[in-house]
Amino acid sequence: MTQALLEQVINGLMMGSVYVLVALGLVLIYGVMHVVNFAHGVLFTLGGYLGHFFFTQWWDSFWMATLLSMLSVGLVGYALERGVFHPLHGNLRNQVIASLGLILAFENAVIALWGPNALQWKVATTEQLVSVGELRFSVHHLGIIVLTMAMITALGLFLKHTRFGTAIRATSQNQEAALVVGIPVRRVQWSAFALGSALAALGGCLVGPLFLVFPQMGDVPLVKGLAGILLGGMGSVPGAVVGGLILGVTESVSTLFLPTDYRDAIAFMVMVGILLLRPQGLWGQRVRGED
Amino acid sequence: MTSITSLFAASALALCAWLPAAHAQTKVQIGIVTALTGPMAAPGVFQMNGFKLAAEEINAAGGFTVGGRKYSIDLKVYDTRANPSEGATAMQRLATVDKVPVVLGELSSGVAAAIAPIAQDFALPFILTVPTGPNLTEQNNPFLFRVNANNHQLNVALADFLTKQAWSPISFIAWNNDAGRGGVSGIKELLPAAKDGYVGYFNVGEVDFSSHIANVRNSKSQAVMLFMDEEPGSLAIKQIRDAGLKVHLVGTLAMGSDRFLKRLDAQKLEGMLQYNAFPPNADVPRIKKFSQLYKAKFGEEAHGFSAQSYDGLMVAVAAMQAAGTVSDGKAIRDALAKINHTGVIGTIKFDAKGQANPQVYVTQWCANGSRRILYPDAAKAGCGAG
Amino acid sequence: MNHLRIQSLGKRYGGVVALDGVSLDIEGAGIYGLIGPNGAGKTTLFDCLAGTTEPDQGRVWLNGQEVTAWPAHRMAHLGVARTFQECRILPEETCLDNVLFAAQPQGLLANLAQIWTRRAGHRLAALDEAMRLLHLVRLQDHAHVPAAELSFGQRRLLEIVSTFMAQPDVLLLDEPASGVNPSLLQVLGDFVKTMMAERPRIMLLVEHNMAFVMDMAQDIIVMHQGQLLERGSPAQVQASAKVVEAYLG
Amino acid sequence: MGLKGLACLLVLLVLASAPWWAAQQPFLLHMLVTACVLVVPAVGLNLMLGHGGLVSLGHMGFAGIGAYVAAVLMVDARWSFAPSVLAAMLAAGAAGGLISLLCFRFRGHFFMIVTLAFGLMLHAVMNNWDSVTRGAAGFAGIPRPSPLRWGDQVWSFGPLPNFYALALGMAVLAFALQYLVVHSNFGRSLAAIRQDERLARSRGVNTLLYKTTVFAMGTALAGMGGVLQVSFLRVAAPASFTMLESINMVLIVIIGGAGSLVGPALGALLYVGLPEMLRLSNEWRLVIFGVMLVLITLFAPKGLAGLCARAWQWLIPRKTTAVAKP
Repeated sequence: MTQALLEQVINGLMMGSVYVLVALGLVLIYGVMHVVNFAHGVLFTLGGYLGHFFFTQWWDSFWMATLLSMLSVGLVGYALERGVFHPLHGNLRNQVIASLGLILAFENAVIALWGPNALQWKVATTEQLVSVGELRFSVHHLGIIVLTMAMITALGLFLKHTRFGTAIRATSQNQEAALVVGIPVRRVQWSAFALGSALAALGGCLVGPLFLVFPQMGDVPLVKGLAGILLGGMGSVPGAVVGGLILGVTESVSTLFLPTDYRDAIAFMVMVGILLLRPQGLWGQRVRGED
Repeated sequence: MTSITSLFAASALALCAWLPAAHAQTKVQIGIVTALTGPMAAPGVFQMNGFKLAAEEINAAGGFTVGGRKYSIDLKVYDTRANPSEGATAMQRLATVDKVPVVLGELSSGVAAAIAPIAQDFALPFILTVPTGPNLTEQNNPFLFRVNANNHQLNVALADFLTKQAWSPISFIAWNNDAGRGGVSGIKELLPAAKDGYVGYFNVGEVDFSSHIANVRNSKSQAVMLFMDEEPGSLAIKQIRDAGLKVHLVGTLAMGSDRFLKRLDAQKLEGMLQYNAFPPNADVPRIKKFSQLYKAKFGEEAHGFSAQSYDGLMVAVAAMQAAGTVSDGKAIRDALAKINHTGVIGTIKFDAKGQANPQVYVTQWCANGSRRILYPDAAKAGCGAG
Repeated sequence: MNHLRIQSLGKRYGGVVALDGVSLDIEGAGIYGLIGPNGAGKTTLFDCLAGTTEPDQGRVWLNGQEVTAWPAHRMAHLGVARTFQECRILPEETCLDNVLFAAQPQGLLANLAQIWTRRAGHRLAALDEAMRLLHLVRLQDHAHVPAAELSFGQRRLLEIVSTFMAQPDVLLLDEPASGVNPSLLQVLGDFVKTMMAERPRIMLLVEHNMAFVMDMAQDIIVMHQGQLLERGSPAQVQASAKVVEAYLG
Repeated sequence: MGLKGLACLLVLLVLASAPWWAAQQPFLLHMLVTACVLVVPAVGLNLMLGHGGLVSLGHMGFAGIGAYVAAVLMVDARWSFAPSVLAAMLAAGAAGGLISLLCFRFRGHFFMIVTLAFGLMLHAVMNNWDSVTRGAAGFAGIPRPSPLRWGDQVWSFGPLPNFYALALGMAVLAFALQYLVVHSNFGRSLAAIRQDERLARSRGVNTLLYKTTVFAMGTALAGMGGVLQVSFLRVAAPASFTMLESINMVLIVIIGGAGSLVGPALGALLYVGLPEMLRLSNEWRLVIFGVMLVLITLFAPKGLAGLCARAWQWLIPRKTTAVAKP
């Protein structure tokens, strides 16, 4: 039993890491723009497909392909911010509806371009195995956890110790005040959107080789990422990390005790329950502008 | 009454045959409903391949003869996206706009259940070639036929084989859809001797099986049954093998093909069992012939869904020939009810409920990446035959 | 009647004390000016009285009935109407509909029944009064124009007219004069005086425009840092050293 | 009756006579029934989203409640159609009301995400509760409403034109309800909540109660749509009540014109008709719908209905223009 528990925790950390990458992007964007980008999942998918495309067509290097994919999806994010989300700012309802439109458009464009079948993305690290006692994990599997942790640390340092990071934090705390002290709020907004989108693409590229690249690959991470930021408290970066990891771990540990066909339903029930008791989430504070 | 109709039909046919004498061949549209997009798009391709192959074969041979007249086949295909409402719309269109004499296909049982009543409304025979939900043929619908084995038939065969292995406990990882859920409950019921292992369901789009695998390990199971399609199947097996789990693997017909092998490698698959409606390499002439045709056309190994669908279209054509009509749905239905057709997957003969009873095989992967047939005993054959 | 009593009302937001034990006794109809520097707690006091926020401590009575921490809609039913500092109207509705809406009964069951009965008697009865009030503020020509098309000053007038339309016993006006040009301000002042003459009631007026508030109010209440600083006639307050210090310091 | 009323009556007459003028095109009739099946829940969502400003991303989950309640009642308990519809609407509405009470604890985005979560939960129950819902393979064998008898006249709902009459009737009922609600005190309060919730509260509207009520109304209509759908398809399948279907509902309402009385009809007709007109593959058609949704939020927030109204104004300028006298 203890071994099963350990194994489930490691499994949970891995999926949790993917949720965290999605949740971080969502939270960055939410912080500076007060938009929940429901189209974040399709950016994750797009990232996976572009990574696969660059890998098979241009460079036979996972890292180059991933970087290129992050760059391209970052650009897509920039375009979406300028073209769709900024023009709709202040109108929460329309922003959400536009993001639903983007889901339909992107997901189906991906199917139209690459076909409905899953693509395989063969990378050496998925074949190398590491043994931990009786348990075995692929290097890629553990690599996702390590890389996500590294990304979180890097992002944390960036937000805390660079001028631009400070600008992002200031903008999420109080936009008017940030404007008053001369922070280029518009630039902060579009670059945070691009950065968040690139993180989603990173998620897609990390998961793609381990699992498959397929049109709906972003759906589950999106829903879980949303749950993660709700749980952690909207707008809180550490909250998104903790929320995503807690979600991943409880999800896999819960399979030890609970029927799996209701797994998502139970996860959401728990989330709603926690939020009813603590509406600001586990970590965050009540945010303004949500009335 | 029937005689008058048939007389009328015959004279009309004769008239038709006589009038455009210049055209030796007329096209008959056959309705196809399948999923080209949506969550069932991948298996939909295999289904379509079977229909295409059958249609081309018939057309290449100059069409088929009904009432002394040659007809070629034109497939009228509609995408149902695994959505019941789209399925109903497609069927309605086939029945009233395209006015086809017979409709074939579909993948998901829920969609098929929405199509079948419309078939009955318009007295239009509807032949299923993939959906496995047993209740489909329990609705007293005289116009519904099923070429493929349903969940119950598959389960009975598999349980028969598994009882002899006496593995216990047995765990399950299954797609949370009609095929997966039906498979788990069916096998559990038919294998009362095996102790309960772990049962894990996953939804479409879920790709991480690690938590299921940890539970299987924890349950000390001797065997794991994987009720899922090719794509998740390859992920599940890779993850199970990577995790170093020492269990017997039992899969579905989607996991017994060379294409599947390409996704993984022989070492990971070795020893794995799967039930199969169609062992593509079996030493049976009709199967060999089909496999060669398929490989020549699509460049890969034949798939069970293709074989079933190929047979479905062939049965439909045979029924039209037997009924002597390419337009009268009722007559074609009556012919279908009586048909006895030897197809690729075996003898196709529908029972009173419209269900055929094709042979179900159990095959196993060998170390060199070929397969052998283990069940039924009569068809037992060594590596390379499965 | 016409008796509003507030006892040691307190409210904090995080670490900021917005109201620090305010006690007030307002008896008798009339216009009461509520002034004080920014952050004195005037709007918070309004919010607590109108039920928009719950006070942390203290109690409130209206005409002898305790109404502490009642939600906004119940306060409205009791006859407390307010305007907002940021000016709130229904932008998509016409001016007339804005005013009529304020007179509409809001009981859920009655309104659900009205879906079927479609009785419009109440609305028709209010129509003349609504048009009369719009005339008084010279918005009659805009009666059928969506409120979003009005200028800011006109919106203010519309908001205040709507508030009167509800026939409240207690009126809370939050900075009605801000953003209103002098000629409209004149209209506004006349309108309020007319309405108060027609039916005396309690009106609390938060205002930074000193000339306006001193002209309108008979009694001035000064707040500072969440507390009551001074109360008296306009002349008394203007002469108070404490008040001058609070504004300057 | 104004010009608009006359136009509505005309359209209704044209639609009602469809079985005659489309007698040779039963497929057209089928598409019209499909549109009716979509329009009923869309009207419900329009009440919530268009009139009340509540974006629910789990609407079809409630349609599923109605569908399965009716399926169980009609098949297992052998109830007839009409009481089953009532029970289904009651169940869906009650579930909607109760669930919305939980959802209203959250604001803005939180609210939408929680409605999405409840939509997913409801779908999981439909898919997994095998003993009652027959699980993922679908609940087959749902009967059409039993025939009406009038002396020795029998009116069966089997033939498409007759079922179309029922579907159109239900759609008209939904629109009538929407009309009544919007042109009532309740509707005016609802509009006030959409435009400024704080103001509505200070005018005496118990906004929580009103929002819960409109959520219950909307979900009850969704339930009615669910029953209509399953008695049309003669099967209830979880695949009809997924998150994607809920998103499609939002799409229909927004493209048609949120908050417009005829918006849902325009949206549903376009949704059903466009693929027939364009003859594109499914993906490109959905790409077009997605892009349309974005464009409409950006440039025509009132949707097709708003565009039509503008065209109407351009053709027939109103006598009393909105311009004030100097």
